[in-house]
Amino acid sequence: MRKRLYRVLVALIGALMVLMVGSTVAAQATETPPPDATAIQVTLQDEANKDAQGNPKPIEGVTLVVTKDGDKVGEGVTDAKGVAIIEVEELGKHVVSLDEKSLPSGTVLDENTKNEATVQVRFQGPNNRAIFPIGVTAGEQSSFGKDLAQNLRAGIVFALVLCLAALGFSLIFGTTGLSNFAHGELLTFGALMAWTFDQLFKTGGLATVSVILAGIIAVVLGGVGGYVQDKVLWGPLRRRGTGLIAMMIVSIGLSIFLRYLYQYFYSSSTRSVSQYSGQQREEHWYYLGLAFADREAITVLISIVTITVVCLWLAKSRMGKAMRAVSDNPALAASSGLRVDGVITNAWVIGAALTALSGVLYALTLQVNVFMGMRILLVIFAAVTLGGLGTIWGSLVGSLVIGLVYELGPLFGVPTSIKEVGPLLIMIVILLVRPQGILGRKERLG
Amino acid sequence: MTSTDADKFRETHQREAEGAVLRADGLIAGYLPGVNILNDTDLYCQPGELVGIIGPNGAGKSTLLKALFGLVKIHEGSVRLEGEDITGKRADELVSRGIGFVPQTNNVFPSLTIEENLQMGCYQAPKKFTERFDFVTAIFPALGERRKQRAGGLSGGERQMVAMGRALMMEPSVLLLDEPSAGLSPVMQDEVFVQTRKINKAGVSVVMVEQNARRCLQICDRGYVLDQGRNAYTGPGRELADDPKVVELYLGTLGAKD
Amino acid sequence: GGETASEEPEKKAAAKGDGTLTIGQLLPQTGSLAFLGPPEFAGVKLAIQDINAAGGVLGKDVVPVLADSGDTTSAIAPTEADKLLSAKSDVIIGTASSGVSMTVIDKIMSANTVMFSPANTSTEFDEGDYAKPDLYFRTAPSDILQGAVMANLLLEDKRTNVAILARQDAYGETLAEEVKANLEGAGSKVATTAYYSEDASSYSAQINEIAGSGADAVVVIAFEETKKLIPQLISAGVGPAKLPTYFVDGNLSDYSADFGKGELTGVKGTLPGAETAGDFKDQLLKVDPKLKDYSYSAESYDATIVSALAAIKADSDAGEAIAKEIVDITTGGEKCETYTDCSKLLEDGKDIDYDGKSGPIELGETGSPTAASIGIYQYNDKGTYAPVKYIAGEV
Amino acid sequence: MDILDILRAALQQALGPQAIVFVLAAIGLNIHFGYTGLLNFGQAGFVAAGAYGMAVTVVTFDAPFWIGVLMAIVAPLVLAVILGVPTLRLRADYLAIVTIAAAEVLRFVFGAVETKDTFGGSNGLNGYAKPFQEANPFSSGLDLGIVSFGRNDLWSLTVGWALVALCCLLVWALMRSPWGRVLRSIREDEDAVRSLGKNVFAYKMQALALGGVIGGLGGLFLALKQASVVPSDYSTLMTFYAFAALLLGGAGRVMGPVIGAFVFWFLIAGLGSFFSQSAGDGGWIPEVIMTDTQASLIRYIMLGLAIMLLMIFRPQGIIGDRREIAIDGR
Amino acid sequence: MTDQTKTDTAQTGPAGLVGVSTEPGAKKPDPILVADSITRTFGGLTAVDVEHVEIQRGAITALIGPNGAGKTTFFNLLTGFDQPNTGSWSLEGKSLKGVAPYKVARLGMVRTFQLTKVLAKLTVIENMRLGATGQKGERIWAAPFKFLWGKQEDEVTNKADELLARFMLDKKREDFAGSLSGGQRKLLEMARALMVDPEVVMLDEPMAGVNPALKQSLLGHVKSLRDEGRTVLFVEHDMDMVRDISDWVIVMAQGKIVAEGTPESVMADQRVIDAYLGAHHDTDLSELDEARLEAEVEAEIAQEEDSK
Ligand SMILES: Nc1ncnc2c1ncn2[C@@H]1O[C@H](COP(=O)(O)OP(=O)(O)OP(=O)(O)O)[C@@H](O)[C@H]1O
Ligand SMILES: Nc1ncnc2c1ncn2[C@@H]1O[C@H](COP(=O)(O)OP(=O)(O)OP(=O)(O)O)[C@@H](O)[C@H]1O
Ligand SMILES: CC(C)C[C@H](N)C(=O)O
Ligand SMILES: [Mg+2]
Ligand SMILES: [Mg+2]
Repeated sequence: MRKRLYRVLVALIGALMVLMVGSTVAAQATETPPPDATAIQVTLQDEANKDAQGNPKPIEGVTLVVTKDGDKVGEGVTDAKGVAIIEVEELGKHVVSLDEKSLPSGTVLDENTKNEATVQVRFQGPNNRAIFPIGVTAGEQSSFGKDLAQNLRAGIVFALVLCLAALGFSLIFGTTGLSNFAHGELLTFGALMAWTFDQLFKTGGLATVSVILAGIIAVVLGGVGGYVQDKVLWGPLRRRGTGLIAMMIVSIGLSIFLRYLYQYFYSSSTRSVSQYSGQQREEHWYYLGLAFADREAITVLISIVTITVVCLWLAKSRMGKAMRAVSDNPALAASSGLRVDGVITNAWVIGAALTALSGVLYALTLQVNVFMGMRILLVIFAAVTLGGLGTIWGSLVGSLVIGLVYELGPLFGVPTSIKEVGPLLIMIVILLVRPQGILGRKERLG
Repeated sequence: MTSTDADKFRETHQREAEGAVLRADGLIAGYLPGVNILNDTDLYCQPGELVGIIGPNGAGKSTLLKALFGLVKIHEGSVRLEGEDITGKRADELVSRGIGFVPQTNNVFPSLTIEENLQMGCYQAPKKFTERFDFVTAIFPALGERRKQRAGGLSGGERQMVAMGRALMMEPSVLLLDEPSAGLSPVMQDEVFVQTRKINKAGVSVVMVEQNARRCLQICDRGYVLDQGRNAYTGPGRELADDPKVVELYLGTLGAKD
Repeated sequence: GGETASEEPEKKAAAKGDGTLTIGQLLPQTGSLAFLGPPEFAGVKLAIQDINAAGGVLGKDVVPVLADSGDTTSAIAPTEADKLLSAKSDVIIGTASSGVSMTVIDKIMSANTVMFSPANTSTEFDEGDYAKPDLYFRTAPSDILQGAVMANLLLEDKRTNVAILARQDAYGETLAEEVKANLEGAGSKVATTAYYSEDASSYSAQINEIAGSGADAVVVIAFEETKKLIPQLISAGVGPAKLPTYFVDGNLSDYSADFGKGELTGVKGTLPGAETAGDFKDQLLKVDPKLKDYSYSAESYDATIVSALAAIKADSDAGEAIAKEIVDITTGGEKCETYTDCSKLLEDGKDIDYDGKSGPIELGETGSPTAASIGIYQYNDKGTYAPVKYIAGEV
Repeated sequence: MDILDILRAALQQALGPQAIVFVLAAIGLNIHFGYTGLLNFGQAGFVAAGAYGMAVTVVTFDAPFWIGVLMAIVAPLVLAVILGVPTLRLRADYLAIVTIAAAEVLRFVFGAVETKDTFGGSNGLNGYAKPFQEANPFSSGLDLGIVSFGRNDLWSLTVGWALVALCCLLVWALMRSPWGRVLRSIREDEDAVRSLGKNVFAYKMQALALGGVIGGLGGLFLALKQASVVPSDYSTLMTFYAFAALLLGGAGRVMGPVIGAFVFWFLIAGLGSFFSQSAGDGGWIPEVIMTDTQASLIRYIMLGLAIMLLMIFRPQGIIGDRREIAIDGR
Repeated sequence: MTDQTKTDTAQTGPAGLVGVSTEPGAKKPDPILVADSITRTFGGLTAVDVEHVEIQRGAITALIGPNGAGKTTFFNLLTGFDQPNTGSWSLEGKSLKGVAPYKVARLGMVRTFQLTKVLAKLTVIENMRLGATGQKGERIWAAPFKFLWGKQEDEVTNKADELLARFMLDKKREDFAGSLSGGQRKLLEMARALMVDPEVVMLDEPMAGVNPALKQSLLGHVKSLRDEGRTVLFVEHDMDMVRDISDWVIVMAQGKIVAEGTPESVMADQRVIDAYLGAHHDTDLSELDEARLEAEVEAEIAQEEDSK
């Protein structure tokens, strides 16, 4: 149906053209090709010369010659609308050349527009097009400085979100010595919960604060998840004296388990939360010369506050010291009267909540997908290791370095398609110079 | 030890252990299923008593202390604190009941500073920290001078001081010490023994394992000789130190004053 | 069957001509293309229903076996293919993603099983080793065509400086290259081509590259990542509202649940395949009432029917025998459009030319369509799309 | 529900070529991790080096097949040296991260558009396996009743299991020797070994190279039986699965990887077949609870669970030594 | 260095130490190990600052000093496990600067660790076998072929068994080293070092935690090492042992060498007594003034109650 309509339309246009072009035009052009005939269509217009409605001025009377394998197979002249339709017999490669002499005076092809275009004729109808841009002003290309600012902003946002997750990882690693390969799934959990509750709230009376509310619930649930995990799985394992390597494998198992469980219930599709995703960036004086979307600014703010609070708490509080003590030597910690299990549970709850928060914030920028955690896990590892395993400040520094290198790398020659290589290489290089990580310490010997 | 010996031993133990603050009866314990390290070991400590344990390497001395403190699985027998059964209780519960423990190895938190290590000692009573800290640094001035240093970088002897200091922080009513003098310089060793005696005089019951057997037996009220997980000899410290059998088998003649 | 190869008669005899035509389906249930799985599964299911309703193949009902092709990151396709092969599949309809197909094509072909993709559009399946007429076929046209249509569409809209954001795989790379080649040949420019890897954890660098390129349009060649890319493009000030945006078959989908509020208004997209006839849609909906997209459902239907007809013609359900007849079924001979008609003609010993739901399929030397229609679609403010026109062309 | 079918699917997979790749990768890991204590999380990188060593040589550089095979051994060796010289000084957990990063870097580089001319981009390379397929001495497949293998698979399997047997023999011979003792000592405490006058670095390098080459053989095998190399095959998931296989079987045991990989694939395929039979049309699980798609997922859920449970109840692995586990350094 | 090459027997071993000056850094007639101006700092702390020291060949030298004096660190530096900030040192005239620890060990200088380093998941006998040097089977190409190294392995095992018996570890032969008690680990560590047949044995507190009776019998073994012409350098806080077996004593304090001499002379040195040995080190603690102790305790208690 539609097809037919379209053909009628093309025929009408063709007829109109015949009327307008008149008899002065060369022979070939006067014969309007049948609408279904295979033809090359060229439209010429002067972009630099726009009328009141902003439509560029058509360029009329320009001669176009079509050749195939060097033989001329057709010729056309643009009409009042700047359009020329040149019928061709065969399919295949044709060259359309524009006769520059026939251009109206004052109109010239600029230096990077050739007067020849190659068209692979494949389609029925006048659907095989060529173009000769005239008077086109290229869109403004960004400068290095601007790129730097853009990528810096992306790096900062990414680094801070990463940092929350890395902090969570460090906290758990720091108290239990466990390299938790299921850490990515904790992050996914946060994002999924945020999405789920957002779905609940987004239509009700709470719609205006839907995502915020859902985010808060997700973080709380993340903490609860950490608690449950520790009580049900890791606690009993510790009590049976399971070794760290075995625990690490358990965590690999857990990550596979959780990832597919999520997928079982949420399928693998990417989902968006109901608010904030389409915000545009703006430059305000308080963004220090960078452009942030509001959600990004809030993300940065929340991250910085959370990170500061957690770090101070860990450095100063008794619980923070207790966590390090447990990590050093659980048996001795118990002998000192620490409730080792309690301390570890604490680490799990806070670590998991932090990671869930990271997931929520990550979801604001990159939507919700059951694999999001898995994909970022290696980056988290890199950040934590780079800073120095188990040191809290280290994971902070590590995340910043990794996040920035990740986004800035492409500016310095890393191909964007493999930009994840940048931070990994940097990490390798840094570890070679400082095998214990940026902030790690060498152990005493003997 | 013949079975009649064992019976006699058990009998005396039963009689004398009455009213002990800490007592273990017929402990059978070990690390791996099927391999017992302690084979029917008895021990008691009266309030305010200083009990020493000596014996060859691998006899099970450390295991015995760990068993008392709930760090080794006890297959049979019981541990009682002031008459109450504490077998299998968690370590932190025991700490809150007033038992302190200094392990033989791995006895500091390497990534914590000296001060934080000591803080861990009075984890359950943080208010007492300043007071106890002054007390401990008076005994080991080196610790006070280096309070901000990470324990991981300390020398062997310095670690031992931290470990001892940590136990002193908690003001326990029963103190279990596993070779507290190992690795310390002679003057520090003496200091440890004197201090232990002093703490003990102040009313703390102490059970200490020592390889510096002669010194240990000099200060303790009563000593046990442990061999292959069993009590081989027991008696007042001085008596044991002079017992020719004990000297021959466990003390050696090196350094003995004749 | 028809002309079985005479050099190795023994081996051929051992081929699994067990009498039952088993059609495996290696299509995405999970992964980044899962949203296009349902129409394809539905297409095959409908075809098998039609075939069996018309009496099956070689006197027996066609047996379907399902498997999940996942995506390239999950890398489950090879094991799933094994599952299909050990279930004695004679023809495997799949996979959808060209990248995934690359990981299983050799495995399936070396098992002497037909691999018939309804959706692979990468140009690589007509190149090098795969140029031979062997066991790989597809009903989707090569992106030589879609690339040209996209380029033409851009030219029609007077885009002279185009940015391309493409996924890095067999599909994204070749389609991007085709679009670029056609555009540049025809006189337009390509400002930049930014590739991203499927398992990237951030796209900012690519987005910034697009945003900073000064392009007057952007072509997004992506699968499900589109849902992540669009909000980021919007943030960067180059969202569909600011910068004309073009989609392709990999992301032309119903986004009403993801982007409402006019975020996609005016976005155009291309999708191989002729206009879906109304009753075909209804039939599909009967098979799977939850369908929202219809991409490649007709191609899946046709691939299944063609395989069944080839089996009839070969008088064997062995993969190799079927493969020999497939091209023939779609070219030269008496035209027919339904399975019932075609199978009757075949039984009468006639040479047929099957024209299916996806258009007048003509498979060429390399086992790919030589001509096809490509639809051009446009999004409305609800995040759903409707056709604008269809362009027929030759590869 | 057809129990026999499930068993068939499971066995087919557990004995099949896929399992062999993982057995070889896991044998390599066993040398690294099980014996020497090198936490190599980049085994996929070595496997990839083997596969690409072969494919690039033959396809990109047009060299004869046997040179390709040679390169499949040389490439992981070179990788081991490049990786080893700087990283073997690192602490175990740092080594893990560096190796995993190196493997990912390799995979990204192999798949990049920019290196397409050499490595074939994300489609990888193919068209090098002809000589291997032509060398197939079997004229028909093998049907053992419960499992059956096609002619091509049978050839792959013969070569593959022969390789596995050879590697196992080598590992067994090596690990009972003083050389193996040094490796195991390094696993426990490098400094102690150093103090006894052993060149720890050299031993670690030898172990890394040997394990890498065996992993590379896995890659070579994968490349040959699949007739194509694609970067996405060599993701970290491969390393994780190989590790899981190794620890399921028992690290530090000669037969650990073999048994582990067998069980691993048996589980995956068996569970997969069980649930795909149970769900969907004609299954006993109603569509509301489990759709076809979900049925294809549940085996991974179960697999995760199985790995966890096995590690919880047999932390030493199926044939590991309980006593060793009881001694924990920490 | 010339007088080193024309060593004459009278100068070697303990005999050569007679009459050597007791100044710190005194020259020895036949030094096997010489160190010059070695310093090592940790942050602001100078752990080792040794100007000059010589260790006499074939003698038993004890290194004593308060906790944290820098003894272990000095060991680490000499054996290449740690790098000094400045200084040079040599073994038999060969500079060891920058030489890797394993090479130092191969040159014949083997050390033990104060915090023991047993190979936990190897059996005791395997720990011992590892110590042996020059094993053919430790080369990768020879390793798969047992006939190449089987005989040597038996020899190594015999030697190991002898040592184990001596160190009272024979009952533990097949147990994992990780299951040994603290003292047993010390013993194993020492026994394993002896498997290397080293020219210079450096023991870091070998007897801490070893039962006195066993210690006594082991001292005999150490002496026999000297009688075989080997050099022993050990750190120890056990004065009985130092007095019993050492030919020469070097005292370190705060990183510096503060005194040297024969055991008798050093232990009589008032500075050493003050800083290290303590006033009561030869008295029986039970003879301490119990009354004084009690008074002190009571005073403290009273003070505490006041403050409440
Ligand atoms: N973690 C363990 N696992 C298995 N066996 C152990 C473990 N710890 C100690 N043993 C064994 O238990 C026995 C007693 O050890 P224990 O540490 O109690 O000895 P000890 O009397 O303290 O000796 P020492 O004086 O050398 O410290 C030893 O034979 C030792 O091998
Ligand atoms: N890695 C390190 N980091 C910081 N300080 C260190 C480190 N290693 C040693 N030190 C310091 O250097 C000093 C010397 O330590 P060393 O271990 O050499 O003493 P030592 O003489 O062996 O004492 P001990 O008799 O107690 O074993 C100590 O004060 C110690 O705290
Ligand atoms: C389903 C389609 C989007 C698949 C795509 N045409 C490809 O070849 O990868
Ligand atoms: Mg002990
Ligand atoms: Mg020391």
